[in-house]
This record gives sequence, C-alpha cells and structure tokens, in this order.
Amino acid sequence: MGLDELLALLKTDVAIETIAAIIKILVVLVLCLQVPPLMVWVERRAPAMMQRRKGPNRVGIFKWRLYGLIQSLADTVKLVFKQEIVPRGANKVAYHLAPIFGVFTALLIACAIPFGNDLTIFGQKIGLSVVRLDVGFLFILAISSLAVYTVTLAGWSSNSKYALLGSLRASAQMISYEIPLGMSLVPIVIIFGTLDLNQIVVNQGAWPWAWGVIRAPVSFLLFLICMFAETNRAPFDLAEGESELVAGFHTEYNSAKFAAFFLGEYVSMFVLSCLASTIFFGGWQAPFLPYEKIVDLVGGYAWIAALVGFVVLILKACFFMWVYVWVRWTLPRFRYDQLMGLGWKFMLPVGLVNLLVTALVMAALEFR
Amino acid sequence: MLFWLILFLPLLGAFLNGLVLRRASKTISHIVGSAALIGAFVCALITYLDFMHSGGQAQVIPGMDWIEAGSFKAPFNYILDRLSGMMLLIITGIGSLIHIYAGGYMHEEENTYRFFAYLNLFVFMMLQLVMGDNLLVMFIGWEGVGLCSYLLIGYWYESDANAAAGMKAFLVNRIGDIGFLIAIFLTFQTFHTVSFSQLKELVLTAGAGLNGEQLQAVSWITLALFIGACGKSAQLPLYVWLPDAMAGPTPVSALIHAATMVTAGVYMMTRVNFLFYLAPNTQLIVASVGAATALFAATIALVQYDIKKVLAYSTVSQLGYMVLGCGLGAYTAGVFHLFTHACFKALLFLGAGSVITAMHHKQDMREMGGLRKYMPVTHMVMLVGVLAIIGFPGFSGFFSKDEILWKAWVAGDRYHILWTMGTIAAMCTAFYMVRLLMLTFYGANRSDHHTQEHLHETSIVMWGPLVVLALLSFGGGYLNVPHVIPFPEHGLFETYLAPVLAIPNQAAEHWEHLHAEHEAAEEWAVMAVSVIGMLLASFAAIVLYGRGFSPLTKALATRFQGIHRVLTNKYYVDEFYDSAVVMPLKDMSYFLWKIIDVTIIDGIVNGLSQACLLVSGLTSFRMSGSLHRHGMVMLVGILCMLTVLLF
Amino acid sequence: MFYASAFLITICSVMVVTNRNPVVSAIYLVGDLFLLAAVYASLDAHFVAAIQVLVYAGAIVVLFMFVIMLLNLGPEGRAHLRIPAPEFAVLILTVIGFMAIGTMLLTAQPTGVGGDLSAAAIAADGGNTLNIAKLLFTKFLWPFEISSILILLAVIAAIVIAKKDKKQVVHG
Amino acid sequence: MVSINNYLILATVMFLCGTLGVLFRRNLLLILMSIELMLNAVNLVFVSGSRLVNNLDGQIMVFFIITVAACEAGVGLAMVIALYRRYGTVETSFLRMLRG
Repeated sequence: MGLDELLALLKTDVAIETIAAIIKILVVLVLCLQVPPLMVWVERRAPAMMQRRKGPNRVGIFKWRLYGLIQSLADTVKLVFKQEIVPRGANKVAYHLAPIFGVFTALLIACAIPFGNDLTIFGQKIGLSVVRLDVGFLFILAISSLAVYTVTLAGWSSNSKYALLGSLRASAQMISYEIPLGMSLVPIVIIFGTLDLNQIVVNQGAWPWAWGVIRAPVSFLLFLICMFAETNRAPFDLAEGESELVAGFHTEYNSAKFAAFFLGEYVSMFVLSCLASTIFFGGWQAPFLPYEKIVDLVGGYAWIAALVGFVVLILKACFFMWVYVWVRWTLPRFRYDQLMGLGWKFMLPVGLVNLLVTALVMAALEFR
Repeated sequence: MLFWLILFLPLLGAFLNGLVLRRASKTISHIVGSAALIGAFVCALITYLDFMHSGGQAQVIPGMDWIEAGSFKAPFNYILDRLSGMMLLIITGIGSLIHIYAGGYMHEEENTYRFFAYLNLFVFMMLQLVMGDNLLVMFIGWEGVGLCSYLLIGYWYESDANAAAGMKAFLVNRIGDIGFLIAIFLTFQTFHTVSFSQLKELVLTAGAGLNGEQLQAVSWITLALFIGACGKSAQLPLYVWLPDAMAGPTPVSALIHAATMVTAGVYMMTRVNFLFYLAPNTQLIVASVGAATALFAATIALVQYDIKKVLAYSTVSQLGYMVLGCGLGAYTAGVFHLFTHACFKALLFLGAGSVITAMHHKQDMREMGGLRKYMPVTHMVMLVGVLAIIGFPGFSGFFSKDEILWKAWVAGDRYHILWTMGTIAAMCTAFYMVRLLMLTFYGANRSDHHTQEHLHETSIVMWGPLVVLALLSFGGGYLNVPHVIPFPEHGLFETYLAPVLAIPNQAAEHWEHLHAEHEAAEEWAVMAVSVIGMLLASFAAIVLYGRGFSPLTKALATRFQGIHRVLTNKYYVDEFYDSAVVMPLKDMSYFLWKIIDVTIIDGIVNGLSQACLLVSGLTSFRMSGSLHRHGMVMLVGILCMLTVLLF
Repeated sequence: MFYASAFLITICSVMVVTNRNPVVSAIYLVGDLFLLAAVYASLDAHFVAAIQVLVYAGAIVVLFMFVIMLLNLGPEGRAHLRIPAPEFAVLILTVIGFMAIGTMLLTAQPTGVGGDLSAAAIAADGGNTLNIAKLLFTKFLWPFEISSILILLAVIAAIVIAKKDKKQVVHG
Repeated sequence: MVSINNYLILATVMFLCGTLGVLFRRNLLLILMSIELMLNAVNLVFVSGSRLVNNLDGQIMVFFIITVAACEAGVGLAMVIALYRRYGTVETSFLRMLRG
C-alpha cells in the first residue's frame, strides 16, 4: 500500500470522523483529569489566602515549589499506593462499581459540552464536542440524573451506618434538586428554541446582553443553586457532613477508590461549570468578538478561532470553579430540613413561575 | 334593555337583600327592596307606553335557549302583549306601593332583609309567570311564586301554626301543579309546541279547524289547566290554603294572596283563552266552579271575626267571580275584575294591616270598634275600598262585578242559576264588608285600656300608598263603563283587550251570544237587582253592627244555630279533608314505610346480601389469598385466550 | 451493536428476576434501561432514549433503591426461587407459551413502510424531538394534559399513602 | 438494518422475564421491578413498531407509558412503605388479606 493510498484512505469520511473522535475524546479526557489536582490545590490555597495563612507550600521538586502545586501530585501518589481495604459485609460489586460510576457519569456529561463551533475539516463537518447530539440538553439532564447512583450505591454497599445515612441524605437531596434544575433549564430551551447545546451557544452570540444570564436571570440563579446541590458542595454538603457523619457516603472508601470519588466530584463540578458557561454565559463565544470576526482576524483559519473559543470557555468555567471555592469558604452549611424546604417550597415554585412567565413572554413576542 | 331591567331589577334586589346586605339595617333593606320595585315599575311604564305607542301588537322577546330535546324547545322567550303588559303594570305598580308600605308595617321586626328578599324574589317569579312565552317558563314562575308564597306565609316560622300554614299552601298547590304539568305534557303531545304564540297561531290558522281527536285533547288540556288554576287561584275544592295563608305578614297577604299570585290562574286561563273557547264543556265546569266558590266563600265570610280571615274569604269569593267570568267566555270582564280587585283588595288588606298595627297585632274584630276617630285617613280609604268591593255605583267594583253578572245573565237560560248564585254572593259580600267596616271603625271601642291608649294614625309610609290605592279603587272602574250608562267613553278596556282574545272559527257559533245585542232595559234591570240587593244587605249590616254587636245578632245566631255553627266552622271542609285525605294518606304512608319499605324492600336487599355472603362463604374455601395464585390463574387464562386467538 | 445490546439486555433481565438481592436487581434494571435507551437511540428515537434514561433510570429506579435502602432490605433467603410443583407447571406452561409466541414472531412478516424515520430524514424534518413535540401538543394534547393530572394524582396519592399517621412525612 | 422480528423477540424475552418475576418472586419490590421490565418490553415494541410503520405515534405512546410507569412506581412504592410500616414485611407470602 502506497503512501497515496494511505492518505486517500485517511481522507475518507469514516476515517476523518474516527480520528476526530479520538482526538476529541483525548482532549476532553486529559482536560478533565487535570482538573482535580489543580482544584485540590486551589481549595487549599484559596481559603488560606482568605484566612490570611499560608496553606501548603512545602512540597516541591528540587527547589521549585510552585506555590505548593506539587502537593497535589504527592497526594495523588500517596492515595494510589495505599492499601485497599474493603469493609466486611460490603457488597463487592456495588462497592467497586460506585466510584467508577461517579467518574463515568461526570465524563459522560463532558462529552456533550461544545468546546467550539463546528469545524469543517477536509469537507467533513466536525462538531467540537465528543458527541454532537441534537438532544444534548436532554442528554445532560439524563446523565446527571444517573449521578445519584454513585452516592446510593456507595453508601449502601459499604455496610456502614454513617455511609448509609450520608447516602440517603445525598440521594434525597440530589433527587430533589434534579427537579428545579430541569425547571431552570426549560425556559432556556423556550428562549433559544433548541435542544442542541452548540446551537444555544450560537444563538446567544458574542454580545453579553444577549446571553442566557441576561435573558433568563432567574433561571441562572436557580441553576447556580442547583449546581451546588447536585455536586453536594458547600453550603449543601450535608451528605458529607464531616462533623456529623464522618464523611458521608464515602466514609468506608480509601486509596484509589477514594481518589476516584474525588475525581468524579471535581470533574462533575468542572462539567457543570462548563455547562453554566455554555448555557448562561455564551459558551465558547468570546465577549464582544463574534466568531466570524475572530476567523477574519486570524486570517481565515477556523481552527485557530475554535482554539480561542476553547480557551474562552475554559476561562469562564474557571470562574465558576472559583465561585465554588469562594462559596464553600463563605457560607455555613444548611440544616437538612432547610435544604429540603428550599428545594421543594421555594426553588420549585419559583422555577414553575419562571417557566410560566418566560413562556408567556415568548408567546407575546411571537404574536407581536 | 329596559325590558330586561324590569325582569332583573327585582332579582337583583332579592340578591342584594338576601345575600349581600344581611347585616344591613332594616331601613337599607327597605330602601333596596322598594327601589328595585320602583325602578322596575318605571321601566315597565316606559316599556308599556312605548309598546302601546307602537300599536300594541304582541311581540316575542327572545331570551336564551333553555331546553332543546329533539322537536321539544323551551327557550326563555318572553311575550309582551296587551295582557302581559297590563299585568306588568299591576305587579310592579301595586308591588311598589306594597313594598313601601311594608317598610312601615315591618318596622318592629328583626332581620327584615329576609322579608324583602323573598318579596323581591316573588315579584321576579311573578314576572316570569306573566311574561313567559311558553308553558314551561310560565311553570317556572308558577312554581317560583308558590315557593315564595310558602316562604312568606311561614315568615314567622317560630310558630308551628305559621309553618304548618305555609306547608299547607305548598302541598295544596302541588295538586294544582300536577294538573298544570299534565296540561303541559298533553299540549306538547297534541300540538308539538308549548309556546303560547305558536299555539295561538296553530289553533287559529288551522284551516278546517282541529279534528275530533285534537278537540278531545283540548278538553283534557283545559281541564288540567283549570285544575292548576284552581290550586293557584284558590277555587273549590282547593281553596283551603288561602285562609290559612293569612298567617303571613299583611303586606304579603295584600301582594301575594290578594293582588297578584292568586290571580295567576285567571291570567293563565286568559292567556290560553283560544283553547278554552274550544272546550265548552270545560268552560261550563269553570263557570260553575267559579260561581260556587264565590257564593261558598262569601257565606263563610259572613260570620268570621278575624279581620284578615274575612278578607281572605272575600278574596276567594272575588276570585270566584273572575273564574266565573272566564268560564262564561267573558275574559274581558274576568281580567277587568282582576284589575279592580287587585287595587281594592290590596287597599283593604293594607288598611286592615294598618288597623292591625295600630291594635298591636290583634286581629279579632270583637276587640276593635270606633277606630274612626283614631285613624281618620285609614277609615277614609277603607271606606273607599269597601264601597268598591261591594259594588257601590260609581266605584270600580260596581263596573267590574256587574259586568260579570250581566254576562252570566245573558249567557243563556241555564246560566241563570249561576247569575243567581253570583248575585246572592254579591249581597253576602256587601253584608260582610259593611259588617267589617262597622265593627272596626264605628261604634264604641271594645279594646282593653292599654291598647286604647296607644291607638294612633300610622305613618305616611303606610297611609301614603293607601291613598294612591284608594284613588285607583275609585277611578279604576271608569276604564270599562257599560254602554247603557251615559259616559264619554264606553268599554275602553274591552277594546284594549280585544286583540288578546281570539275565538277560533270552529267555536264561533257557540260563543255568538257574547256579542249579541240586548235591550238596555234588561241591562238596567239586572243592574238594579244587584244594586238593590247590595243596598239591602248593607243596610242589614249597619243595623246589626252599626253600634257594636246589637242584641239582634245574638238572637239571630241562636235562632239559626245550625247554620251559624256550620258557617263558623267553614262547612267543616278542613275537618273533612283531614279525615278523607290527610289521615288515609298518613295511614298509607305508614303502611308503605313499615310494610313495603322496611319489610319487603329492605328484606329483599338484605336477603340478597345475605345470599351473597352465603354463596361466597360456600365457594371461598378454594381462595388462598395469595397474589401469585391469582396472577397465575390470570396468566393461564390469557395464554388460553391467546392460543384460541392465534391458532 | 443491536445483537450485543440484545444479549446484554437478556442477561440483565434474567438477573433482575433471579437475583437474591433487591439492590443488585435494581442495578441490573438500570443496566437494562440504559441498554434499552441505546437501542432506542439506534432506532433514531433520541427523545424517547433521553426520556428513558431521565425518567426510568434517573428517577424511577432511584426511587426503588431509595425505598430498598429506607426499608433496609437484605438479600432474601435461599428459598427465594424455590417453586412448589403446581406453580412449576405454570412456569413451564408460561415459558412454552411465550416460546410459541416467539416462534411466531420469528417467522412473522410484519408489514409497514420502514426506513423513512432514518436519521437523515429526521434531521431534515427538524429533528425527532421537534416532531414529537408537535404531535404531543396537537394530536395528543388531551392525553398529554390528562397525563399531567394523572401525575398530580399520583403525587397526592403517594404522599397520602406513605404518610405516617402523625407528623413525619417521608420524602420521595 | 436489523429486522423488526429481532426487536419483537427481544421484547418477548423481556416480557417473559417480567412475567416470571411477577409470578414467582415473593418480594413486592421485585414484583414492581418486574412490572417495569414488562412495561419496557412494551415500550420496545412501540418504538420499533413506530420505526416500522413510519409513524411517531408509537414514540408518543412510549412517552405516555413512561408517565404512567412513573405514577405507578410512585404510588406502588408508597404502598410498599405503608405495608412495611404496618406489617413489617414486604413478602407477599405473608400478605394474604385477599382471603376473606
């Protein structure tokens, strides 16, 4: 087989699609896997900064300490190499499945997030998300509803009271906040008229006043609150509740599986941040710089423009990650009944009213 | 628009009074109730003038659709013609006066909102009855006024007697209502419509006339309708409720049981006069019953001491005259008497009400007397009322009652007996009305000291309406002056009502005598007989009761002890009904309850359930109660069915 | 793709029914539902696939798990599959019946116009979801509204049934 | 393109599993799960049938079935909880109230 034939084979649609898919998967995977170590570092340094202390700063390779960044690496190594202990009476299958499931769902959601506009390579249209779904929105909701299994399985299978209590709390919380989450997103669908995430980004445009956060501010607030609840983060971290339940559903986990929970949690935080940016903050759209303009600026190379969009999205997501940390170290923890009350008696009605108002306004605009 | 205001202003008043203003003072209830009626009267007057101005042709005002089932249609349509227009004015006009008066009469009562709400509702229902263009809408009004009558008779429901009187009125009316209902069914079956305007057109334009079968049906329809009228208009034998209905407040007696509701039967018969003309046999019955009622009730009234009872029997008697008029085919005379009677009987009742108020709610005439000097205005208006009802020449009753008697005289030889009864009843009327006047206003006062001290004329709210009614009672008669009497205008009312009355060609022959010419001397003679009889009777009453009870009264009472006792006890009709109808009914109900219901029906039901228990007890031994067993049996069954279906 | 899913679905279904432990059964059920969603997606019914995961896997089975955990149900005894003889006959009968139906289905020749709901056709028509939405709010509007009332009733019924006699209300 | 017969066979197998589960398991929760399995088999038939006859009505039916299933699960589980609270078991072999 000559080189020409090989090239020709590579230029077929199937080949291009396959190669693009592999690249996309790799990029997203690597990106997601880099998040937790970084976040661990941020979560240690940021409160230190807020509380006027130093935080971890000793670990370094030779003399490069990188503000303690290496600490995360050391922790990871430590976690992975620890002895694995499975509690007696644990359900083995479920016990091993739970952390994997956590990472799995988080990464699955990441698949649907558009990191850039559609590219045309060798005459083949490639969507810059791992899977380009016309029901991406529903996909995300569906998969995020699976996240609750991680908690449930982990808590139940470890054969421990604390874990079971933590997981009951967490799963009730996640089921409850699933509903306002969906409610907060429906107005977006109404406004932008599509379930395709990339199309939503395109419809928002580059001008910040046309972004989702301006058009549906109530939705954004609801989504933000649900984001915290869905990831079991402070101020909704009752599932862990260190002071009461030791560590909630993952009390009985250690070593690599504990690391996997960590991984899953941070990845899902990151993914939700990306989602928030995508839906409410214009996604990969750089503010004030329309995509076509960027393409013009860089001399017609669409892939450079796509790269710019990618970076913009990551930056936006980083902002939300920062909000996570910020809130965690600012607000105290809710009481359980307060949490449930907030979800059912406040968020849900507000979400419904918001939905109704949005629908009415959109109908009115259409009639006009 | 104005038309709908007439209908719905009273309803609005009832609504406001009954539901909204429950906590309001009685002054406000009074003002709201009266204002609704006065507003309705003004609207009615404007509508009426407008209607007459445009020629006075009957018109149907479409409302909304109501019942539609196949060919059966009963929309809420309203009819506005000369008859209903006149009734409209009577109801709202006299109604307004009575409402105003009621404010004074009910002054010492609590919770008058209820009273005015019922009264307004009554007016609304009465308007429904009068304005409805089909039998069904009329029936709604018919039942509605019955209901209001029941509510108002039992207004002072704390007393058992009042509640019982209300119940009696309601139940007796039921008998008549059944007649009415049967008439509606028969009408629809025969003519396939219940609308008055369509019926009229159908009957009058039927080329060769109705066939024998239809004529037969018409006889039954009219008979059934007359039974309904008997109930509502208190004719023999269903009159018994009306005297008892005097338990209600006097304005109610005036409005409902004298002026308006009780005339509903007469109105209804006039409304379908074209059917009655077709049924001479029914007409004969109607006339006979009317004359009999007139005489019967008048004789009872001779010996009553309760002022309202006297008036009640007089009302029954006068209604008898109206019915007699209708039965003679002289609907003009009947309706004209209805009109004059509405005025003077309302006047008499309200006057009696004033007297009762002054007497601290004592109604027995034996305790009254000499009130003339305490209540001059009331005395004057009552005098006018009495002169009107006894048919004193020049007053309205003279014109209307004599017209009916004259029609009875000319109807033919066999009707002379009816004329005789009517004339005797007129003499009785003169006697008891003058007796009432004498016992109440003349002679010495017989009340106790305490009452005597507080005797005084009533307020203007009460005597104001009386004066208006007195004027009407006096002047009303000149609307229909007989031809023989020299007067600028003759028979205005007859001309007025002529378009409403229609004798079908088929029956024209039978009713020829209505238009026959008679010698003036004959008419003068008949008139003279009744006037002389009236004067004699009045004189007798003055002699007997002019200065209280003269010794002669006692002598007469002992001399004719038997008759006197029978009359005092109202011919024992109530007792007869009690033993002939009520007790058997009670016994039968008891039998139905104890034997049929408890033993047989309940026995069957209980026995069935016992049998079920027994059978299931026998068969339940195979029941495991296991869900799975049940499910499996189901599944096997389904599989079998599938097999059958598929292969 | 289909045959793999079908194989796994079959295994999962069997496991759901035969496993001793309710929680494991529930996990297999989730797997079942997930794989079915994949099958739906392969049939270009994306909306149904998403709803399947969202409602079935994400809500209904979670509810099951929740209840299992709430009642703290352990594995059943060994006897959970021991079937008395008469019932065993029914079992055999059922299996035979279903096998007969299966055979018929295998040889049946269903008629119908296939293929026009292909991915390309659907995409050209505005997408599966759009079409379903159109149908749902026009032809099936009344059933849709009635189903919403049904859900409301179910919510009320569930709360009333599961309510404790005095105060506490169980969430879920 | 996979023949529709295969989908139907798969649905039959699922339905069979569900039926057997309903009939032979003693645990109420398992019975409810088996019912879900049966409903899913029906859904599969609907979706593949919808594809076969080129009509989206089938998918709408699935939508409604899922709705009903959700209601059924909610009420059913509430009943399970109530039963458990009352009798301390969810084993059907102990629940024989149907026997009069």
